Amino acid sequence: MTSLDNIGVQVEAVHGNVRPILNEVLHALDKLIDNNETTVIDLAGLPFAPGELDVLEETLGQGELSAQLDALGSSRIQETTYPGVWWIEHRNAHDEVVGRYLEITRIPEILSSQDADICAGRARLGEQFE
Amino acid sequence: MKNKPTVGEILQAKGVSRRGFLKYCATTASLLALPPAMIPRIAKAIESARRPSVIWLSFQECTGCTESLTRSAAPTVEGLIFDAISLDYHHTLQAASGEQAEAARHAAMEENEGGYLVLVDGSIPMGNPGFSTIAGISNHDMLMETVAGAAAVVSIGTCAAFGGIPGANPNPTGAVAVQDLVKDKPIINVPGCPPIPMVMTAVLTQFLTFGQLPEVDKFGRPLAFFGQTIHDRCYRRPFYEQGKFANTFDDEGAKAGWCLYKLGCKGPTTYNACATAKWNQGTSFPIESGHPCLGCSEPGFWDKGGFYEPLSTGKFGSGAKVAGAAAAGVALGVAAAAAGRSRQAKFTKEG
Amino acid sequence: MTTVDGRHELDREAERLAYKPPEIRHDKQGDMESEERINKAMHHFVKNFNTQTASYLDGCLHCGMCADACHFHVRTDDPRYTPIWKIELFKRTYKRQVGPFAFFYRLLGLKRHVTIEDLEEWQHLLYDSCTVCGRCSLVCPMGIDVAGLISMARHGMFKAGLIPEELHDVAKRAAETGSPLGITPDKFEDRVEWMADEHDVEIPMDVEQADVLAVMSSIEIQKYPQSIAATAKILNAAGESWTFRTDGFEATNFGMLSGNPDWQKEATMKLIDAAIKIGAKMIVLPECGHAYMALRWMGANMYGKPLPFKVYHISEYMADALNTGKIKVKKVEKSVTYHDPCQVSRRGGATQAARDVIKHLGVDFREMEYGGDYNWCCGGGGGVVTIKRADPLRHRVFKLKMDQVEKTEADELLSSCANCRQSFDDSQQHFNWDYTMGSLMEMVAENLEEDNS
Amino acid sequence: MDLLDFARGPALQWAAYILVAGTIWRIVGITLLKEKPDYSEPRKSAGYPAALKVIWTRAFTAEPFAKATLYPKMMAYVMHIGLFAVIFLFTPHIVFFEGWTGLDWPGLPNSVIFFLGVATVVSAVALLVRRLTNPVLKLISNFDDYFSWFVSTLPVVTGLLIPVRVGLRYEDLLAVHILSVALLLIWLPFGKLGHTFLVFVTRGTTGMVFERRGAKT
Repeated sequence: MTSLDNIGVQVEAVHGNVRPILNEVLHALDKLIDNNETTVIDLAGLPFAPGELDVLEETLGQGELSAQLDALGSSRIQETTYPGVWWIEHRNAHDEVVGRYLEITRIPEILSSQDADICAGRARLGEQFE
Repeated sequence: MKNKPTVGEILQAKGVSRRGFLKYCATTASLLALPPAMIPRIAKAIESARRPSVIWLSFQECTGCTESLTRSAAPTVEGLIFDAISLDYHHTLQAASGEQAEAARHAAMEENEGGYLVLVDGSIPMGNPGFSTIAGISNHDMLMETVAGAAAVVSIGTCAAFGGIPGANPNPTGAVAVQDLVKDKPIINVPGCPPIPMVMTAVLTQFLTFGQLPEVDKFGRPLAFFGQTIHDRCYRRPFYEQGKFANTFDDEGAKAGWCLYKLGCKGPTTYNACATAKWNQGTSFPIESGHPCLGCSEPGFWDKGGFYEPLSTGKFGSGAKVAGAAAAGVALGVAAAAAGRSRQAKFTKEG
Repeated sequence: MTTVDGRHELDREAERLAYKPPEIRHDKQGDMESEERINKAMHHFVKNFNTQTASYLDGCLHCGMCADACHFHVRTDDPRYTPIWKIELFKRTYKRQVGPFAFFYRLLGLKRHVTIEDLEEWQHLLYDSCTVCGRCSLVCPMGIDVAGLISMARHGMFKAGLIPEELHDVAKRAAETGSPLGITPDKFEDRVEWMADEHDVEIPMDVEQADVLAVMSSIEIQKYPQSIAATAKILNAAGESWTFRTDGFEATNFGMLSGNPDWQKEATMKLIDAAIKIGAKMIVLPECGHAYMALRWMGANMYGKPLPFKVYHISEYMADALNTGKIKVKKVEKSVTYHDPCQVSRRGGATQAARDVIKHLGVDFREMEYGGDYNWCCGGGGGVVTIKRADPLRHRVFKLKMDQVEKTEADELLSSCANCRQSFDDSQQHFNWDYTMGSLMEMVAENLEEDNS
Repeated sequence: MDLLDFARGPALQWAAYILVAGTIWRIVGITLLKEKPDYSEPRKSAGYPAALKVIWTRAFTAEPFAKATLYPKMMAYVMHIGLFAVIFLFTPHIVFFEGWTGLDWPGLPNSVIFFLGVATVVSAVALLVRRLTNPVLKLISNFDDYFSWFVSTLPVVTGLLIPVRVGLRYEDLLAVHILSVALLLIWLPFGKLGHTFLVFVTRGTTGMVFERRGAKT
């Protein structure tokens, strides 16, 4: 790394995507408040410049709630400092990021226990009483 | 096909929870460039989809496409898709070889008649069948035999899609693309040298989940990935608009990460998803690393002038030809003036 | 109660909303067939094409700005009076016959042949409605000398026998008698003698050897003979060795105005021969605009080599004599404005000379708005004043000049061109106008300091 | 060979050959006509300095004509300055010229170029409207005037459409743009667009002729 650092690259920052995304979040919050409507913004399809995602993440910040999910690799579900705006990051078994989303909702769907899993769990628990 | 398990069953058998499945569906939607609102439909479709049989044919190629794909086929979420397909023939990857391998191909073809997918990487030499053979069978014969019962063909990489490097001028083997030979089957081109692994898996996933091939552009490329140019989606685009350009690879502009247009970037004429999908597990893409786009996913990219020649460079003829044109101009001018003068002289005489 | 001041004619019947061109006669000279006229016109258009004219004819952008400089267009809004349109036939012939792409124009029929109807129509455009004043040449963004092209286009018209009859008469008379007004050498001698008596001035005539050959314009000899005396007074005062010659006195050149290069050359050669004969070092041209163009700038080219003497317009001569102190003038307590003859000032380059003279006269000089090189023409130059049928048009155009002059509120209006003076006098009469055109030379002659002579 | 390759290759090449040949043809065809020597005694020395002077001064309207010609002059200025900037100060064009001549110079930001391009088209349209409505221009205009307008405005329009896209793909629009430029180059030497080089000849000639007379140029 040191030899690479010696090249003296001083990239001129471009953060053209941050403001439009924040604007979209703002409108999504309105929809959540007015109509109880959930919005998911897929961050994968956007042409981010180097470091731009970090700026976005820092701008949104970390809020009160943070959850970790372990299913097909880990996932981080983090409420930002703006309640109702969730930062969701899916990783695979190699800990590589495979999906990044902003979900504007009261509680992300993936945090809820799923009916199929509940049934399977009920069945497993029931087995203990047989 | 009936005897194959559905994807839902496969995942269940692997002990994947519903949450895991939802996560899988979300990343699949991302992959297919579908809006998140589509996730429930995808979930439903994937649950009931069955493993399709896939036959992979490799002709005049460098195995780069396979490399690219297998990199992505490490146990990732996309990797699951490969668990979900039945790769019945791939002469580079499979353990079997020779007659055994060919027997597997024929078996898959018979068993899945009319329903299997053929993936092709590499171009087909038409100059002499002996230029490239597998198990003594010429590429052309093998292609035509295999696609006869296929549901669709996916040309993986620029060689299969457009002829690629083997087909470049002067094309010594007479290499042609799959679409030049196969006329009666749906063909999807996934060009790139190599193609983005995600795009390859996305096409397969699309076929797997919805049982249909994606919408394509005039070159047969999936619009979801080849609908916009690199330039349109490039994070350095603002520099282009502001007129900030790197003039050499080591000047201040290059270090500041300015636009690489003047260094020959083919981004404006290249349709691909590199700028958003990125490479190496989403690390970066060539422009982000400071190198102009070569335009590898475009037909004939190898023959479109120098990689470092700016796009707007005209192809003027040689100085000699321009001088020739100038000489012709002089000759015509002299002739015109002589004609004019002779008319003047004639008219003067006639008074 | 209304009062009409009578300065301008009251005309309640005149059409106000649109200008209607006068009824046009299509004059023809000789009895050629139409075909022959067309050929003659074409052949004599073609003779004029050289590198310079070719670049002009090839360079026109059709921007139409010359229309805004032309008094005929400005006063009538008739688009046909656009200067470059007046040479359309000339231009068309060039493109079809001699231009670099003439072959294609002929092959593909891109520029049609000139017809007899075209030529008849253009007679009005090339003669009646152009004074060759050259104002258009100054506005052209391509720098095309449109006026110069008009003069050349007239060559074809003349040879085709398609010029206004009155102008033809005058030019023919000039060729036959040596003077457009029929002034023979004898008559000239009479007039000179008369003026010498009347003004008590010594006027040398037919001197064998002299440094200066003075020449006159027939208009002066006929209508303003006092010019003869004025010329003599000034040259005498300057102590010149000078003379008039009966074998070379006529400065006007109607061959040039009408478009006959042969007559033009004859008239010019008379003056050159006379000057050479007496060993003159200089010809002093009278107050005449086109004479200056004909001898000063075109004379040597008629002669075929540089002239062995100098050519001065009288205003240039006077400016030089005053500047060097050869003559002196008394101060004149008047306000004066000056009308620049186009061929002397704008096209001749002697604009400053008249102003030097006026400065020496010590008058209150009132330059017209856009005077000097951008001056409006009197409307009668280029032979137009001879064409009777063009009178309504010429009077209409003169309005511009009247406005220009009136704005100065000067006591006196001067010029240095007998042709201008003639058309001013005519228009003055027509409009019952206050201003009478005076002569700069006469004012100098009247105010010479006696002791100097 | 796709359309873009055709446009950048043979189309542009042949356009360049025709441009060079046609320009020289016209200039030589004019200059080799007979010369008329001028024997009159010059009032001032003139020659090429006078030619250069008038080449420069005729770019501006003399004051007496300023008011009457204000509108077309302003439009023509906008069009010419706009064309100059759009052609020579747009970076992809500079790269084009650099590839051809090896010379490089700084360009303007695309937003400025876009604005100038629009201004150029607006002024061109204004001039066309004037040509179609002004009685003088209606009378004196011919095919050359309208066609020359068309071929010189077209590349600006097609160039402006590239970023706007209008449903077509970049490379197709670029090809159309280059083809329109080729058309312009092919027509340039033959019609009135030849004023790009003839202006130096005509103004220069007048400068030399009238300056030696000491007359107003």
